Amino acid sequence: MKLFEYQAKQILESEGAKVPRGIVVSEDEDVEKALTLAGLSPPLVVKAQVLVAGRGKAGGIKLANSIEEAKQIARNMLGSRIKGIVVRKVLVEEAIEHEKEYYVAITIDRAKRGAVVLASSMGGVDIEEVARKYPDKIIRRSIDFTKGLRGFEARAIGKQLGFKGKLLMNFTNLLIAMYKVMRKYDADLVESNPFTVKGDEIILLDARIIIDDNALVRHPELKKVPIRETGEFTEWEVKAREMGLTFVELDGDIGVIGNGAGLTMATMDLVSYYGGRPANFLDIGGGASSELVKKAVKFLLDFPKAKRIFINVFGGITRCDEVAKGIIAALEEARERKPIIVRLVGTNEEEGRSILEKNGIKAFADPVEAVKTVLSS
Amino acid sequence: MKLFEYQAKQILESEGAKVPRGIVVSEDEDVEKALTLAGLSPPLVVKAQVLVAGRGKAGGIKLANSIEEAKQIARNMLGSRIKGIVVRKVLVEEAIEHEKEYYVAITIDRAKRGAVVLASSMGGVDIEEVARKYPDKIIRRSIDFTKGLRGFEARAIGKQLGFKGKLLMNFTNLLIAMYKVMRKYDADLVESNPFTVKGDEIILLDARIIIDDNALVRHPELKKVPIRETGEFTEWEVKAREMGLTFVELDGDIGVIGNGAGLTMATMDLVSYYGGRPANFLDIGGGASSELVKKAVKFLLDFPKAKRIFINVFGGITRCDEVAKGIIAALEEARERKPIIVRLVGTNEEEGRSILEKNGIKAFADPVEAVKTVLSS
Amino acid sequence: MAILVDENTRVIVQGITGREGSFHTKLMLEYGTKIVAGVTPGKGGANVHGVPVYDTVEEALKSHPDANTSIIFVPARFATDAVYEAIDNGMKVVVVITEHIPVHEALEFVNYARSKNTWIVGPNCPGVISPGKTKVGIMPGHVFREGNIGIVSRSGTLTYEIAFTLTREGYGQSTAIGIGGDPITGMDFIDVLEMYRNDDETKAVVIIGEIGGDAEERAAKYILDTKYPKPVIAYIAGKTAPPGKRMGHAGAIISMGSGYYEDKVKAFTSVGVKVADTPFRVVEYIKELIKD
Amino acid sequence: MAILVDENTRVIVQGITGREGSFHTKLMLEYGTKIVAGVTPGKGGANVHGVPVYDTVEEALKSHPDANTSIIFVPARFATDAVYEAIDNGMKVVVVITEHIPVHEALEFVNYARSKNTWIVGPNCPGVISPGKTKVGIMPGHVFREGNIGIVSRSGTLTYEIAFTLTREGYGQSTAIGIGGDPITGMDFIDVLEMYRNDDETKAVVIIGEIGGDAEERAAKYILDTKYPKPVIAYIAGKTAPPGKRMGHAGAIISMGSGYYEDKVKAFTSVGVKVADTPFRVVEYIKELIKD
Repeated sequence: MKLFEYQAKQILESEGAKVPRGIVVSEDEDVEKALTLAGLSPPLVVKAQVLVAGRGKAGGIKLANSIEEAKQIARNMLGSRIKGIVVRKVLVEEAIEHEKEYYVAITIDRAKRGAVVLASSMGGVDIEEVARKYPDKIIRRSIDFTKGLRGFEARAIGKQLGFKGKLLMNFTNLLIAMYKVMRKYDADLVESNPFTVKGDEIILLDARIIIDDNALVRHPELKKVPIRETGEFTEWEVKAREMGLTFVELDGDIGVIGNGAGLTMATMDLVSYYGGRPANFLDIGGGASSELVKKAVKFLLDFPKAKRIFINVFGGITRCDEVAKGIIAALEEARERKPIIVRLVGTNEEEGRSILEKNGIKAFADPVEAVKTVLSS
Repeated sequence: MKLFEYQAKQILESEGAKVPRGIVVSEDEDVEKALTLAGLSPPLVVKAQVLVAGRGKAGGIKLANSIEEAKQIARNMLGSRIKGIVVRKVLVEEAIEHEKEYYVAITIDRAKRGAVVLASSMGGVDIEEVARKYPDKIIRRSIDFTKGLRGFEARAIGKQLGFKGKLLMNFTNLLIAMYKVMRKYDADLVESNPFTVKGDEIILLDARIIIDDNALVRHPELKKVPIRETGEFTEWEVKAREMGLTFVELDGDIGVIGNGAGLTMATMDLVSYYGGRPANFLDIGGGASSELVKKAVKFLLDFPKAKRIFINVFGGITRCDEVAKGIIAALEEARERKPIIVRLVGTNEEEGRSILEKNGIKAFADPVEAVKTVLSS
Repeated sequence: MAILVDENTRVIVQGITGREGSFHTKLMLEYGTKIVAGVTPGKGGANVHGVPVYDTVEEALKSHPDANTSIIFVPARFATDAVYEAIDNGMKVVVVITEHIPVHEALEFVNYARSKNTWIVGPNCPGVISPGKTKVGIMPGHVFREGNIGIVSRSGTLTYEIAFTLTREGYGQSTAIGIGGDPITGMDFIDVLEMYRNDDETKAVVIIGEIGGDAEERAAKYILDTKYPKPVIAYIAGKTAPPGKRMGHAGAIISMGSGYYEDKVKAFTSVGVKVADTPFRVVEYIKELIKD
Repeated sequence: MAILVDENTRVIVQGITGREGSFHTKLMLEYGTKIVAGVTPGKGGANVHGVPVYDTVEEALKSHPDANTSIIFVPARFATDAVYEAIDNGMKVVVVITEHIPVHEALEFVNYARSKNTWIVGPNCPGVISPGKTKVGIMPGHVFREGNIGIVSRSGTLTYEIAFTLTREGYGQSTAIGIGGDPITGMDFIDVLEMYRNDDETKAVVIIGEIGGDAEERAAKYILDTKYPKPVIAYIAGKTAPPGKRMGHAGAIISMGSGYYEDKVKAFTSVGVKVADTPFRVVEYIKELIKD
């Protein structure tokens, strides 16, 4: 789960990081009053609290030279949509005049089974681009998870960024705070892009925290971001998640259902390999019940991008008869009919196939033959 | 630093442990009002919040059958002295009817370099006595510090105590909470003696937490217990600590000063070996300045138990001339004169000896000869 | 020989009384796996498909000291505890089927396990099978057959699919391991490749990767660095997956500039590992290689 | 031979620019210790008694790759960080002079050090000396002389006192180690006894214990279990110390029913280790033993 910028900043500040003075204003608050009372010194930055990439370019970050102007901007921003997401809150902060913008992040190090610090003096821009164009400009340092991030490691990174003296000490404290936050909140990512330097202080201009979804149960203190506001999911993905389906929307027109993430991806790839374009990824997982299968099939019948549906099941724990029953049940209840091609092998294959064929659906054993049929249907 | 019972209970409760319903009342509060408002159900227990052992036998724990009676007891207890310590706060709790009393503690495991859980179904009494008389009645389980205390380990201990089902689960949660507290607060000891069982619940009747003094700087959230209220130190020990001296009061009449804890203890032992009785332990540590030596000597000159003073210094980092200067300076300022015997060897021995002898104090090189002189003087 | 699990494997099933645990205990027993005990706290004394149940692994070991492998079906909330219990009781291999274990917990126990010389397979994995010897997992046994191909995979069903094509064409497997779909797993491709290298029975290795992370790139580097002595064929799922989206597995996401399909294919082909276009062509490459 | 430190020891002083660090750097240099570098963050480029100072251990190692031992004078608040820095940079021995390090921190780094095969001496210790070879500590060098007695001690000045009586009577020392006065130390008596056992130069061992904990009892058990092949003499300080009071050292406290003087004496004598009544009688026992 991504936290909003203001949440990330509050958490990091509580561990000792410095952020610009600011105030969060909600849709349902009196913007005028809140901003008058806050006593901020212009110039100010008004930042839409939406979790979409490229918020700045989409008009979600604006400068105000007076409190009045900030009020005006905030009022306009609240309730508007940035890349389709409604702005429920804005963060109004004192603008920090600065020259250099730096990048720093701590994330999971899959290879070393620990954490990794990434830092760069080329912050403020798309860091993935920096990483690809100027790999030398990114400092990477793996952190042993048993030991934790220690001061000397943070100092070494700070020195590489060119910091010295008190500033180096403050950078060290920042990194240690970021690591603490990572561990305390089960974060996948704690990032500031950019942060800047003012005198001896390190100031986080932006901040981002992503919490491991699997760990959310351990963090009742974190307010759940409503799924529609996360900016991570399309409308149909939101619907799917609300129904408990593992679904990703794609750009093609062949609806894809598979059992298991790997097989479902492979099925998408197979469609593409034979010249088609998958409309989605929908994984019914291992041991799916007919109920779940029915739900998934109905979902794709409703999903407008999917013009045809290809169901690819390799029954291991998943029973083919359950799958077949689910498909038939979905079709019975469906408002719309779409061509459905099923490839079904494995446990209870015969029963499954006979259920389908009784209902006029051919069940293929060979996936390639099945794909070709999908594409020619 | 020992925490008061009520602090220990609050901390453990905040991590999920169950304690009796209760209220803390201070000297300066309106006892009547506080107890009326608390809405506790009698019978109640009124417990003096003093950090002395054997508080119960000394009248610091009393039962009240009504709110009125509890008020009466609390009023009397507040401001009174238990084993010489003034009662500043009382804890008034609902009495928990119970049969069995258990013991559980987590402390540092020196041998295994980790933590160790101690538990017993013979709680409520002096556990050291139980440990010596019935060693089989104490369950011990070492906990790897890297891994932490895990549920399965807590369950194994709970099973040995005879707990099952929901009760076992609650005991497991208690132990995990205790371990969390230990780690979070740098505790040397987290203990409940006794706790009891009520239905499926585990209830802590008493609780004790000792924080590592060296870690107190990391815990500004903990209110420091004034040193006079800790119950750990005698009046003279308090004075010494306030002056920055490492001093322990003993029962004899020979004042002892040494440099280094081991040597100072050995000096006490030497006094005792040759038939004398040390009045104290006073360690000036390594590399003591003349200022510190002066402070230490003056302290023993004031300390009434010390009739004679034996100073045993083996100069390594400590310079004998600094020691000698300190002794002379102390004598010059002293109100009282006491026989002082000095044994002085090591770095700058000659200078030290000459300073002393110029002032009429003989400096011995042989500690045994020095001790014998102390005892015959 | 086979790797990790074989005819000497004696299994404890942790979480045996749950729906999944009980169901797969039955299937593993049917396959011939020697399950000596089950563990579910509070259910000691019960019996699941003839397997005695204990409250703790320690108690299970008292009656079954030959147990050396554990498979964990415990729900995510309690799974980490079960893993530590298995490690501390000396299990040499711990197969963690459970999905949705927080990644920080996995990091902790995976590091701990390595310090204790325990192999963790998973989490979020289908387990390990050494066909004809034993199955410690949830894969359908009938798609595998004893043979000389080693399989290591980040995916479950895709493994069955590919194993099945191999089996049908007469290429049995020495062992097939699903290392799990989470970002942090107890074993990676390199660990398993190293084991296959030392396993006489294994003549060739099939790597089934997917987008996300850089396990495939590291495997490629390892193959180059060690001049890997056995032929390796790869398949990578997710060519059509968009960046920034989790594709079912928590680990299957292109992010922070890494995890792209193209990078993985490039890494493998540059060290001489052929990457099959579709899962069904893996067997064709194997045929060519084995012919040589 | 000597143990832990010898003529091949190359020392980095962490916290070299502080009062203590600078003072003892001078004394160690005078003793002949090969100090190759000092480290104080922010003071890189300075020079202390001719020793070049670096900001980090890593930088120090770049110019002095032969460094293998570190001694730490850093104040308690930053000492733990310095210890990890030393361990991660491959120091084989790390001597922690610093007092007042929180015990939880010590527990963490001591366990970590062991996992990385680094020996921590201390914290809160006088260090190690192998007379005539090198001194990595704060002990007065002149009281020691090269010889065949190994000393291991929980106390500083008491060690010097006893070493001095030995030296005066002609019994030099192979090595003398102060393991530190805290409850948790990187090495205990057993670790050091094991090293002396394998050191040809060491003919007899003196253990200087004190009240608190059960390190002496465990040492006694170890001596029994291993049929320790060299004579051992002990002295234990604190016979007259009352229970429940910390005697200067954080570890010197009788509590939770353990740490009594009598238990320690009994443990040693029951395994044939003579316990001297006073520090000055240690040398008498040594005389008797060496005569044999």
